[in-house]
Amino acid sequence: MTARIGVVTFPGSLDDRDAQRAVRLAGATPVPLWHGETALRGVDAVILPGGFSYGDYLRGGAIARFAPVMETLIDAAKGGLPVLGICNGFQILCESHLLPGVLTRNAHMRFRRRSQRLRVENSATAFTSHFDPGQEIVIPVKNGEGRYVADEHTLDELEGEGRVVFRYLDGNPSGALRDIAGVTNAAGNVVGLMPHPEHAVEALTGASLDGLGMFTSVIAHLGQTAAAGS
Amino acid sequence: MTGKHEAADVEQVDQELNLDTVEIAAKTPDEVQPYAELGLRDDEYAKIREILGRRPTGSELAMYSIMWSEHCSYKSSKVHLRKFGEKNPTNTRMLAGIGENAGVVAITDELAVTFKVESHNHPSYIEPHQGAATGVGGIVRDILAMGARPIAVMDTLRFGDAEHPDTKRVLPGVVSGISFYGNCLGLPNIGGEVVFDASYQGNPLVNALSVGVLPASRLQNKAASGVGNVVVLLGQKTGKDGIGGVSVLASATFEDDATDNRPSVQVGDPFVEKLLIESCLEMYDAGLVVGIQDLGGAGLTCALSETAAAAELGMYVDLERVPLRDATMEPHEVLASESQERMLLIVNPSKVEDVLAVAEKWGVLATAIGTVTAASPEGGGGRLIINWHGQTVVDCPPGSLADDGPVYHRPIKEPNDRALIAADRAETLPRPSTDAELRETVLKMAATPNLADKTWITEQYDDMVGGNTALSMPDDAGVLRLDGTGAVDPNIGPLGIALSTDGNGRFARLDPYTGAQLAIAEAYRNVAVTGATPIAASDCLNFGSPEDPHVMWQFAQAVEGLADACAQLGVPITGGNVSFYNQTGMTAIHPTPVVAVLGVLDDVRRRVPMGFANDGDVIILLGE
Amino acid sequence: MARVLVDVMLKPEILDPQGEAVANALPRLGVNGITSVRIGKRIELDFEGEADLEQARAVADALLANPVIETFTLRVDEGS
Amino acid sequence: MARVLVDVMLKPEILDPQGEAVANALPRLGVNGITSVRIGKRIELDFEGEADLEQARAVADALLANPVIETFTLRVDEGS
Ligand SMILES: Nc1ncnc2c1ncn2[C@@H]1O[C@H](COP(=O)(O)OP(=O)(O)O)[C@@H](O)[C@H]1O
Repeated sequence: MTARIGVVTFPGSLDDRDAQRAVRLAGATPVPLWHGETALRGVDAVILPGGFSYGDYLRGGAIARFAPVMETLIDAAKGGLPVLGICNGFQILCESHLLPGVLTRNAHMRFRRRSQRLRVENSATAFTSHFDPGQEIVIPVKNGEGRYVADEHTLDELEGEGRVVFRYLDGNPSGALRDIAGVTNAAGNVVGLMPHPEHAVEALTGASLDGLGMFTSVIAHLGQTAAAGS
Repeated sequence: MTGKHEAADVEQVDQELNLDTVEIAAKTPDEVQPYAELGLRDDEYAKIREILGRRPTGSELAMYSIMWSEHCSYKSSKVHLRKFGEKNPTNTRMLAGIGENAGVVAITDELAVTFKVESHNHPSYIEPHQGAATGVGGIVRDILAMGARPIAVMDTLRFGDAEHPDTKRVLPGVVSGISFYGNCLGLPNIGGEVVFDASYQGNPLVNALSVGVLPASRLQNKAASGVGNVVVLLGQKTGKDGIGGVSVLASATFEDDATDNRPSVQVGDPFVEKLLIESCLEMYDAGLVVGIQDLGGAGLTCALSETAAAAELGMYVDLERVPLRDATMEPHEVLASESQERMLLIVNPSKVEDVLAVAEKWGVLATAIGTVTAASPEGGGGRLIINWHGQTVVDCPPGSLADDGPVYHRPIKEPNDRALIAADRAETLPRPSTDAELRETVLKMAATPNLADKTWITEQYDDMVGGNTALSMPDDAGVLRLDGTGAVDPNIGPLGIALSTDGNGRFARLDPYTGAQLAIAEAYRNVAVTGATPIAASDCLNFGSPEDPHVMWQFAQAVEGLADACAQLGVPITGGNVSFYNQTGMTAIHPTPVVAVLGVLDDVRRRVPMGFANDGDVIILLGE
Repeated sequence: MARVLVDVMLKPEILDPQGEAVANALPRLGVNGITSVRIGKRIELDFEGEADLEQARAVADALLANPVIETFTLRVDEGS
Repeated sequence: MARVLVDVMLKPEILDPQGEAVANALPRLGVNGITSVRIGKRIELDFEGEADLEQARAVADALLANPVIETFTLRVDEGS
């Protein structure tokens, strides 16, 4: 049995099929989940993909948080289900209060896409165990509202508890506080990041293969033996 | 009129007095109508009266003025565009060509690709962000209407002088509009052009391309066939977007100050467009639609008349069923509205419920507004009958709107400065002869906006969403993997397509015939160097006023050049777009034919990027 | 210090996709009595000394509102 | 019909890049007396019948404003 990893499609999700492809390339079975249903279909982990759910109107992720699927997902995440939020998915996790802070408009006010160097600050989460601590990776970043913001106290707490998972290197693409690209909850099962690991899984289409590690990590975390990288 | 109105309340009377019905039109032949204000000539208005056998109603007048406009009828370009058809190389790949929403070419027996370039120049000058955004939205719906899933966009842009204050207004807005709409739709932007030239100062060019892929068996068409089939309007509510021109009809006296009815800018909602795409694709796959047409510039007027005309049948519409954003809209405004993110579907009555269910699943509005009716026994198609709360406001042959518009042979005259231009040879320019001069020339070139790095623009575009982009900026052509192909046998790679758009207004100004050929040659080369085989082309012809014989000469030359080049290269023009009246006062822009070439890679893994790959590789110069 | 408040709203006939998206989400929050949502901008201009309404109007006209699609109103904030 | 107005502003300590951009552009317009520009949202909620301030507050709290970065105020629009 390979791991079954759910990928939620909200109205306006865009990278859902890309996330499914990455799950497949990592050796697990992608399971499409629908925003309008509360059922999680017995999946072992869930990915909230990138995109512009509900047009990203008001604030990214603000409306998606009220989707029926989030009711069950929030409880399941609190119960330990591994959940990865990528870009818009990260925004949804913050708006749902599964992760602290919020993503605001980039300081330069434009959408920006580029290959981004990151440092893996925490390799003990459900999605980062295949990285070495401090490993530097290249993953594309592309967003207009990616600037991580939280109050000083929260930021200190995140740093103190090692919950900053990824940090921007060689320039901060959005003005995110303390160069934060991704964070985790205290238990390490919920991870959110702005860059797109699902766009760094194939030589043909990606600037690197560094993103694959996040998907193989969660498969390992789930105790499955699926062959990675096939 | 009967006396029954006397009992009605004042408001009711008011409304009915303003409502110009077919019945009233028949009885009031001498009513003065603002056809000139609507852009119709005396002879055109006379022809409308002849077709109808009476004066047109206000709604009919609005429809004819829209459909017979240059934009919709191609009245000045038609006689020239025929050259494409005449000279196009015969091509068995072509599944749909000029005249359809977009050309469709077969890639394999099962798979086809559709692509097209379209302009949104004037709206982008008035409101750069929304104008450019809705330009992307419009071309994507054309692709969707063919049955395809849109998979990428490109944009070719022309601005005035980079230092001009108005360029600082227009450029960031245009780029943010394209970025916002395309990114939000999840369509990678895989290439384009940015050129600065003072000739575009008051007339920036925003040409957008979209490409889509479909199983050949899913090809859709726009014909409203099948008497009794239901006409369904899908998508955004209808508002007073872009009805500026016909607002003249709303004022009882034409001198009325119509400020309330000023042209209203269309605002794009890519979120609704994304839902429209997903719901249409689901409907195609379930075999729920008989015909489909996107609503573009001419709104319902164009969609209703073209779908009915294409089937040579009639159509009956209860216009008050159209969901409105503004309850005070009058029928001619509903017909002329350019509200975005709408599609018109023709559906078998047994499938209507399923269509509504799919729409509901995606949260898109769907409303049955009419039915397909029989052709007249005398032949010549059926009648398009549109009612407004039970009163007939339109009753005309749909073909007279869609196909029988005026056709002009505009005067053509070679510009007087041709000889001067020909004499002013590049060879006569001074050449740098010393190291210092050479250095200065190189620095000057590096500093020109046209050669400068375009990252400020391209980094605002998502080029990787979808996960199939195999080449994009900074390569000269975009390459996409066709997902799901080649997966069975690991030795056979997935198929790919390559696309490039090119144009050079300065060259075309010097010599439009050769300039157009250079544009297609460049796009063709850019596609070929990726390893792809070029198979088809689409074009967007941006010119000044067709009423200027010099412009018409440029146009005719460019079309001829392009058609001849296509014949020689063996790639057909599958569709395109003409944008006239790009001029300020008497001064036209450089004639700017923009050409997109599509190529196929039988194994996308073998695509060739442009940079030098490895240390020690040998560099060879091919050609003269 | 004095403050001028500028409210910028889309013209009524212009589509407000943002407001529509919010309005459509309300039933899921159990809210059904709201028929329309329109979202605009509220801008606070702080003046060093006295509030200069004329200057504020010039700024609103040139920078804050896009006259093609938006209208604005302004007033001195009495509370500040 | 009744209308409730919700004003959503960024907390003072949160960077407002849009406001900064406007503030930086002011000298070029010849405007020098403005010391700060903050840009927030003005949201109009139209109710079918009576304005329900409690419901409006619940919507603002749950959806319209994010308490991590924003505060809101609301009032019934007397003009409507
Ligand atoms: N408006 C645009 N939209 C998308 N891509 C663009 C646009 N303009 C330029 N590009 C892309 O940026 C890259 C560099 O463009 P450019 O500087 O014009 O190069 P070149 O002159 O070599 O064609 C190319 O890949 C081109 O496709």
